Order: sequence, then structure tokens, then C-alpha cells
Amino acid sequence: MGKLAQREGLGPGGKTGEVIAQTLVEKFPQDVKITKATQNRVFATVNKPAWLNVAAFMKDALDFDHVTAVSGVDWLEEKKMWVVYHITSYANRVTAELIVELPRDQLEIDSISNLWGGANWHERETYDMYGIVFLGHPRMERILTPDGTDYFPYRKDFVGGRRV
Amino acid sequence: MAEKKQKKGKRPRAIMWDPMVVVARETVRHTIHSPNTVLYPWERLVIADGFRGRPGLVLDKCIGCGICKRICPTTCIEMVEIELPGKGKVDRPKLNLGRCMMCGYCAEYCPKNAMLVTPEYELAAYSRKDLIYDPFKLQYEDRPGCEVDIIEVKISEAKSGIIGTNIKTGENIRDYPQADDKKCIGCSKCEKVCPAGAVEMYEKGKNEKGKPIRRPKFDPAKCVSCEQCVDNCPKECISMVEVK
Amino acid sequence: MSLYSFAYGLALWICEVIAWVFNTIGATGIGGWLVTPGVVEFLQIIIVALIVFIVGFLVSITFIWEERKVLGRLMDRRGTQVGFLGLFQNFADGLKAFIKEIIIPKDVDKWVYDAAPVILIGISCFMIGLIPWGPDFYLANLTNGVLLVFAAFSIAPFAILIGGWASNNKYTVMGGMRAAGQLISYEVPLLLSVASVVVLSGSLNFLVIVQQQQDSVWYIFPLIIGFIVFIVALIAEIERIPFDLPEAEAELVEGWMTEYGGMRFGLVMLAEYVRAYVACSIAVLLFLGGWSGPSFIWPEVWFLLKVFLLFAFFIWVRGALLRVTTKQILGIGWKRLMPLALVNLGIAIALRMTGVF
Amino acid sequence: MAEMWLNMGPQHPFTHGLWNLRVKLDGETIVDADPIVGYLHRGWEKLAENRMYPQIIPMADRLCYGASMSWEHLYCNTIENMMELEVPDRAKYIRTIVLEAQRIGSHLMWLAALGTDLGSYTIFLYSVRERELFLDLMQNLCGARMTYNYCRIGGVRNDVPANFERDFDRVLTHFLNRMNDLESLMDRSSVFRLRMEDTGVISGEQARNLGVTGPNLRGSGVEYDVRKDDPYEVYGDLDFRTCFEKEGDSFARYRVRMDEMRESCNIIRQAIKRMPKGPYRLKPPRNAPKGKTGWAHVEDPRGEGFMYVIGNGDDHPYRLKVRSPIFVTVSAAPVMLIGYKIADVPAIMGSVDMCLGETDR
Repeated sequence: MGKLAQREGLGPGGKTGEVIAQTLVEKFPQDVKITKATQNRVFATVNKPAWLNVAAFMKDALDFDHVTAVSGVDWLEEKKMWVVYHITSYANRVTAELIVELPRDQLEIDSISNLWGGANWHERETYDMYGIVFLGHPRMERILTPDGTDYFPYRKDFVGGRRV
Repeated sequence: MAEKKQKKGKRPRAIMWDPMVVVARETVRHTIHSPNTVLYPWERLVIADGFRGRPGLVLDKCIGCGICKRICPTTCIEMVEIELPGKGKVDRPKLNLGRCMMCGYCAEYCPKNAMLVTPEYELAAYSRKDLIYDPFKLQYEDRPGCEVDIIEVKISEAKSGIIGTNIKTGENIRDYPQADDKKCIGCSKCEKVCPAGAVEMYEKGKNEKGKPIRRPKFDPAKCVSCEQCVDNCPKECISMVEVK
Repeated sequence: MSLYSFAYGLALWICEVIAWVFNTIGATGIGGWLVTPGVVEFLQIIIVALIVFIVGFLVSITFIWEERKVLGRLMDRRGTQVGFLGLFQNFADGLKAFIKEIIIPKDVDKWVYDAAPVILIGISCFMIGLIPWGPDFYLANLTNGVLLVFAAFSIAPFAILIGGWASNNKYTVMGGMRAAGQLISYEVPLLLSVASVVVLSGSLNFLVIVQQQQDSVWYIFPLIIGFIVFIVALIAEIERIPFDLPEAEAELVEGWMTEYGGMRFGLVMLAEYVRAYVACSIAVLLFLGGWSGPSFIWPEVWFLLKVFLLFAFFIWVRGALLRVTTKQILGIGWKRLMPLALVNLGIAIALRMTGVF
Repeated sequence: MAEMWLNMGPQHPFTHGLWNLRVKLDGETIVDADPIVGYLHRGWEKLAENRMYPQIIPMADRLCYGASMSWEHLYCNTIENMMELEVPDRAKYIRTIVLEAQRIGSHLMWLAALGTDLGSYTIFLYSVRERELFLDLMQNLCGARMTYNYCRIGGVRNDVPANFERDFDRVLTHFLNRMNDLESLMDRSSVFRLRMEDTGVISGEQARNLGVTGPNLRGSGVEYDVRKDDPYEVYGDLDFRTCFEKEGDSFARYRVRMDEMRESCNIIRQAIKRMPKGPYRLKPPRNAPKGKTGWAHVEDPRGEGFMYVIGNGDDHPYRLKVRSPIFVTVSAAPVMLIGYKIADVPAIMGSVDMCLGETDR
């Protein structure tokens, strides 16, 4: 897309998706696997233990400054859960989709709400709906469901449509 | 505070009485031309012709295929057994207007344009039972502008410059069923069930006991892809072929 | 043919009729006593009071109608449609407020909760009596009418404060506090501009003030600054939109009136419009020369015309401007209105000293 | 004075929708704020998991009823990205026109709500009267006024009505004249400026970190607009200006939205001129392969809307995640509120243009 004009309030940027994918793989060779990388999209999967370092690296070095979404996905049959992060970098106009796999019986992952404040409520909602605990989250509580709900509604084994 | 004021140089200067002047001018204009409000029961707003009020039904066009029942997002349509003079006992849609959100899907996906989108919006009723429209109450005379057509183009021909064929009357654009020979036992249940008469059994040959082997043949032109045959086949051997 | 003489005639006629009845049944003692001037005068006062109050309420109610209609046209919509030209709307509102259930929230300071609306409506109705409409249409011709009206006028914040505090709700307490803060900060410029009028006219009696204005020029021309200060302070006094803090407020729900239901709320709303009527009539009396005008129309009609026009100005301001926050209200009150009021007082004194008036 | 927790609770005139802003007050100044949402939670994403793809479109309308077209389009865009469908050009242009008309309608609804919050019902009625024109345009186009159900996966429901260009042109010229009235009622009224300037300030740095997007972010001086920087539909070929302000207070957010309304008129005019003939609706595939994922993000009138879908092999999605811009902006509300008076709360939250339908999903 060529060198667009310098925009107000944003860094120079200019690193394309492929460059970012490249730097990520070099920095974390055995943790990050790139599935696809285009001009302004990066799709990757990250191992759970290295997740916080990858996130911190992306925030500081690759100036990703906005968490678009944190979504939980429940793979009931394969006994695992995904936590899908979509993080955008305004300057480079790149959005990275990072998938972290969690075993279904041990649902914990490091929270990134200290790096990006925007992820705070997303993580609380994912906890509220799937039961994934985010370690180090300032206020790990339910957000959407009324207090006193002890079940996790969006899990595949929770059958909706009946009086709970 | 002072330097903050300079930074706002770009902002228009604020004058105290400017809104008063504008409001005064508007008041004079509103008293000359009558005000904007429409006195509802006496005056009414002009409705566009494609306006989506409650769904309506043209009984003689309807073949009872049940597509409206399947596509309705809030499942407010049920097929109900009624007695029609010419046709005896047939299934026709019964609509629960209490759940209907007027999305217009039943009229859009109805293959025979029997379900319409009517401009009626005064639907208040005294009890929930009155909101249940049986096929006769659902009727609406067939006025232009009430039908909704789907003019689609196949993905393969997207770039070929065709504007699109009407899915309800065009050919080889609707998906049609096909039977899996091994599982099919030739019970002709699909022929009995098909509302559009697109299925007919044909003799394929003889089996060892000399009785003819009968298999269903689906006619894509007549088929309205309502999947009644797929649902009612005892052996689940019918599957839909997607026209790509 | 002043109001009093008419009332005297009527009272005399009534007494004679009753006296005739008593005489026929033989109780001539009471019949004779009835016709004595003392009783007739007493009945006369009652009749005059009745007429002035009924007319005052009717004008306040037509204020409501006028507000609905003019505000409607201002906002490109029709005003009320109830009854002929929407006039029946007020009675419909009154009836509705009358019928609504009176709900008193739990552990409310009962006595004070009841007292607040009573004080408010009482004071407002008391002020109706003090307003003369014409040279011969008035209830009370007091030598210090202006003083009494403004004394009554300034009791309202007291009622609002205790009302807000008594209804045991965080929002209403805040509403009450704000009302007190706002009304006190606007009392001072208001009275200063009234003082300048009194300085010019030399007397506290409404009739004399209007007479002075008829002889010389209306006080709005020499004291134009005073008039502006008076109008702005008045908007704050009767809590209309730009200074609408204590009453309906986006973050205070209904301000201090939230917990009042049924006829209490109806009375408080009526009190608000009665205060608006009294405020507009004072402004007309003090600055716009009361009932003076070319004589082909009755003076009372001149007075009413000016009052309705002034209220139309208030509605226009309500239609155009937005609500201001407490910080800004107090700022405007003390920083801008106070100096202007003092300057205006200076002008009045100067005019008085140099003998122009 | 002892601090007091005040519930500007679910039923409150200034909350447009159901949410509870618990505010700790020291006198009149706000010391701490704790927004509580979830009163309107319908379990939208679970509902979407047992519906067919076309059936979710009218559901997506009801996410944020103020700007239902942009949510419908976002859903259809997500499914098209997942199934790799190439939407015909005419459909792209119609979608852009309709999205921009919806943006103006949504901003006018916001202006109406802001007007009533600040106490002037005239602004409410003037902006709703202008919005009526855009609703009529939509009614001619797709038969409904608020929840349109107009986008389809692979195009749009029906072609544009007969005198589509003439109607749009008349409405836009009329609207631009009326914009001056609206602005003089607000911009040039010093009472409005008194209330809106220097309230609810959030710096560009904080806004970016807290995930604030859309006009609220551009009000704080960060020039990021998804239509410009990650163009979808035909925004890449149209030239328009991303309007932004530097001060970051409520007035800046207000100014950004007013300029955006004018930009939208400009975009609509360009798009109408360049709209090609041709097909406007594709026949979408019935099923999506299992495990296939797709996502899309658009410039919703309130911020960056985002949807992420995973296919399930049949005609139901396996998982459909919705990111609502206001869900995140509300989490950043305490930063804007602390330090200001309680009388400023309607001005600040009014300038953030809340819509609770999408927040609680």
C-alpha cells in the first residue's frame, strides 16, 4: 500500500505483516508458529508458557498498541480450549491473530491487561463465559452474567434453553 | 487555563444569542408551514411499496412446502392441517405474530411467492391468542410490491456479466436432491411427500425375486429445494446437490 | 367602577337578599345586623380575594398552555391536542395528578416531607394577591408591596431545601442543596436591580411605581442593564432551563421532587408556574410600565399582554439554550450579574441625584 | 466530608440503555467510578451457534439497534471472509452508500441523546427530524426503518429502487443546510461550550492503550480510521478525510462526529456516481468447512466493530465472537470521569455515544 502519509498521533511504522511474522519467529523460534502472513494480517499460534513474553515483545518492539478482541473457543471433543487474541498495530496497520491452546482441565493463562488496558474487560468476559482464569488480572470477576451464576454458559457442554 | 484557550483557535467563536436567532427563525418557519408531526389516527405517513409489515399468504399459490417454517429465525411459523375446498387435507403455514420480527425471510425464500410482505402495521390484539394467525386469517390479496424475489448469480458466473437469475423461476440455480442408490429401498416415500411433484419413481431393472427395482428421479426444474424428501426419507439416503 | 366598588355592590345585594329571607321568617334582629356596613365590607373583601385568586390561577394555567403551544411550535411539533386548541390539557393534568396514588417512601421525615409542598404552594398563592393588574383591579394596595413580594419570593428555596432533605434520597438531597445555592446566589442581583427601580420611583407601592412610569418614561429604558440582570436572575429564581439545576436534571432524575407523588407533585408543579406568573408580572410592573399603554384597550388587558409576551421570551430561552452546571451558575451569578447590578444601582442613584427623575 | 457511593443506576435518564455507573462522590466531584454492565445480556453468541448462517443476519441487526446496518454488514463480511466469497462490485457500492447513510443516522441519534442530556429538547427534535429523512430512504430501499435485514452473505437483498440517486441527492443537500442550524444550536452556543469543553479529557496515549476506538479515539488526536487504514468494501477507491481533533475532551469528540457526518455525505455522493451496473447478490454456499476461521473489522459509528467466526462443517457456525466498541469504551469510562463534577457526567457519557445492546450482547 506504499508509504501512506504520516498520521497524527501515531508512530512511523511501515513494517508489513511478513516482516513482523519474520521477527516473531526469529525471536521465539520454538514457541511461535506462523500459519499465514500477508500485507496487513498475521496468523500464528503460540505456546502457552511463552505467551506473556511474546505479548510484551509485540507491545514494545513491534508497537502493537490495541487489543481488538480476546475470545475463548471450546473444542469439547478434542478436550482443549483456544484463547484467540486479535492485536492491532495502528502504525503498521497490521492485525495479528494469535491462538493459544489450553488443555481443558487446566484453564489458566497469563493476563495481558497490564500491558494493554483494553483487554481487561475482554478477559473478564472470557472468564465469565468459559471459565478460563487469567493470572495476574487486576479484578478477575464475572462481568455479564448476574452474580450468583456458578456455571459457564458458553461452554459446549452447557445446554442452554432450560431453567438453570 | 490560559494557554488551553489559545490552542482552541480553530474552534468557531461562541456567540450567546446565536441559538436564539436560529430557533426564532425556525419557529417562524414552522408556524408558516404546518409542523412536522403527523396526527396519527387522522393523518398517516406514506409507506414505501416494499414496506415489511406482517407476512401475508396467498392460499391458492401455496404448495405447503414448509420452507418458510425452516427459514424463519424465530420459529414462529408452523405447518397446520387445514381443509381446502379443491385440495382436501393439506398443510398450510400458521404464523404466531407475537414472535414474528418482520424480517421478511418467509416471503423472500418462498419458492411460489405465496408468502408476501404486506404493508399492514396496525397489529395490536387483545390477547396472545389473537396474535396466532391461522392460514385463513393470514391471507392477503396479491398486490404488486408485496412479493420479494431473490435474483442471485452463481459464484462461478459472478464475473460473467449476468445480472442474475430469479431463484424462484430460473433453471439450474436451485439445489436439488439426489438419492444414494445403495441405501435407497425404493419405498417412494419421497414421491408421496414432495409438495412440488418433482420426484417420480422409475424402473431401474429387476431384482432376483423378479420384482422391479424402483428408484426416485428428481427433476431440478420442478424441485423447490424444500428438503421435505431429505427429512422424511426413512433411510436418510437423500442429500442435496449444491449448485455452485 | 373599580373592583372594590363592584364587590361592594355585590356583597350589599347578597346581604340584602339574605336579610330579606331572615326578615320574612321574622328574625328581624339578624336581618338588621346583616345589612350593617361591617358585614358587607367583610363579604366584599372575600369576594375581591376570590376573584383575584381565581383569575391569578387561570392566568398561571394558561401559562402552562402557552408554554406547551409555543415550545411545540419552536420544536417543529404541535403542542397539546386535548380539547379545543389544547386548552383542556391543564385540567386533564390536574385531574390525573389528583387521581394518582400518593406514595410516601419508607422512613421519610413525615412532618417535614408534608410541610415542603404546603409552604411552596402557600407562598406562591399568597403572592398572587399582591399583584395589581390595573389602577382599579387589585386586592391589596400596600405601601410596601414590593418588599412583601420579594420576601415571599425568597422563602421558596427554604421549602425546596427541606423538601429535598426530607425525602431520604441521595439525589433529592443534592437537588435541595443546589436549589439553595443557586437561589441565594441570585437573590442578591435580583434585589439590587429592584432597589434601583425603587430608587428611581421613590416608593415601594406598585401602583405608585407604575404611576411614576406613566408620567415619565418606562424604567426599562434608563435601567436597561438592570432589566437584563433582573431577567437573568428571574430565570434562575423560577428555575427555568438555562438555570434548571434543582428541578428536572439529567443526572438528578427529577431533582428534589423525585419522591413526591400524586397531588403533592401536582401542587408543586402548579406552584412552579404560579411563581413564573408572579415573576413575569413583577418584571412587567417594575420595568415595563405595568398597565400603561394607549387607552383604546383596558389597562388590565395591556398588563396581561405584556406578561404573556415576557413569558414567551422565557419559553424562547428555554427552547434555545441548554442547562448550565452548578459551577457555572454560581460563577455567572457572582462574577457577572453582581457587578452589573451595582453599576445599574449607580446609574439609578446618579439619575436620581441629578433630578432627571 | 465522607465519600458516598452513588448508584447512577440501571434506570436513569442519562444512561441510554441499561447499565449502572457506580460513582464515588466527594461532595460533587467524582473520586472513583465503577461501571456495571450485563443487564441486557442475551447470550447472543450462544444463540448464534444454533442458527443457520442466513438466520443470524436479523439477529445481528439487534446487536446495536442504532446502527443495525453496520452490524449486519460486519456479520456478512465476516462470513464472506471465512468462505472466501468475492462480493460483486455493485453490491459493494450499495453497501458503502447504505453504511454511510446509517452512520449519519446513528450520529444524529447520538446528537439527539446528547441534546436531551444537556437539557435542550429542541436539539433532540431537530436531529430526529433530520434522521427521519434517512429512515425514509432506508424504508424505500429495503422496507424497514430500523432493523433492515438488508445485507446478505454475498451481496444485498434487493436492487436499489427507481429514483434512488435523486432521493439521496435531495436528502443530502437538504441535510447539509440543516447541519448549519444544528451546529449553531450547539457549537456557537456558549452555554454548550461551557459544559462540553475541558470535561472528560482522555489523552491519545491512554485512549490507545485502553482500547478506545472510533470517534472517541479520534477525538483524542489519534488519526486511525478502519475505513482508511484497513479499507473494506470500496473505501479504498474513494477519497475522504479522517476527521480528528487534538484536545480529547467531550467537545473534541462532538466535533469529530459532526465533521464525520459531512464526510459521510461526501462519501455517499462519490459512491453513487461510481456505482456500476451488474449483479448484486451471490448464491452463497450452504455449508462452511469445519474448523475454517474468518474475521472482519469495520468502522462502526461507535468504534471498531469486530467479528470472528469458526465454521462447523454444516450450516451452523461453531463459534461467533463479537467485539463491541462500546464494551471497551465503557471500561475506559472511569479515566474520563474521575476528577469532574457529577453535573458533567451526562456531558461526558453523552459524548461517548453509548449503545448498550452491543455492549452486553
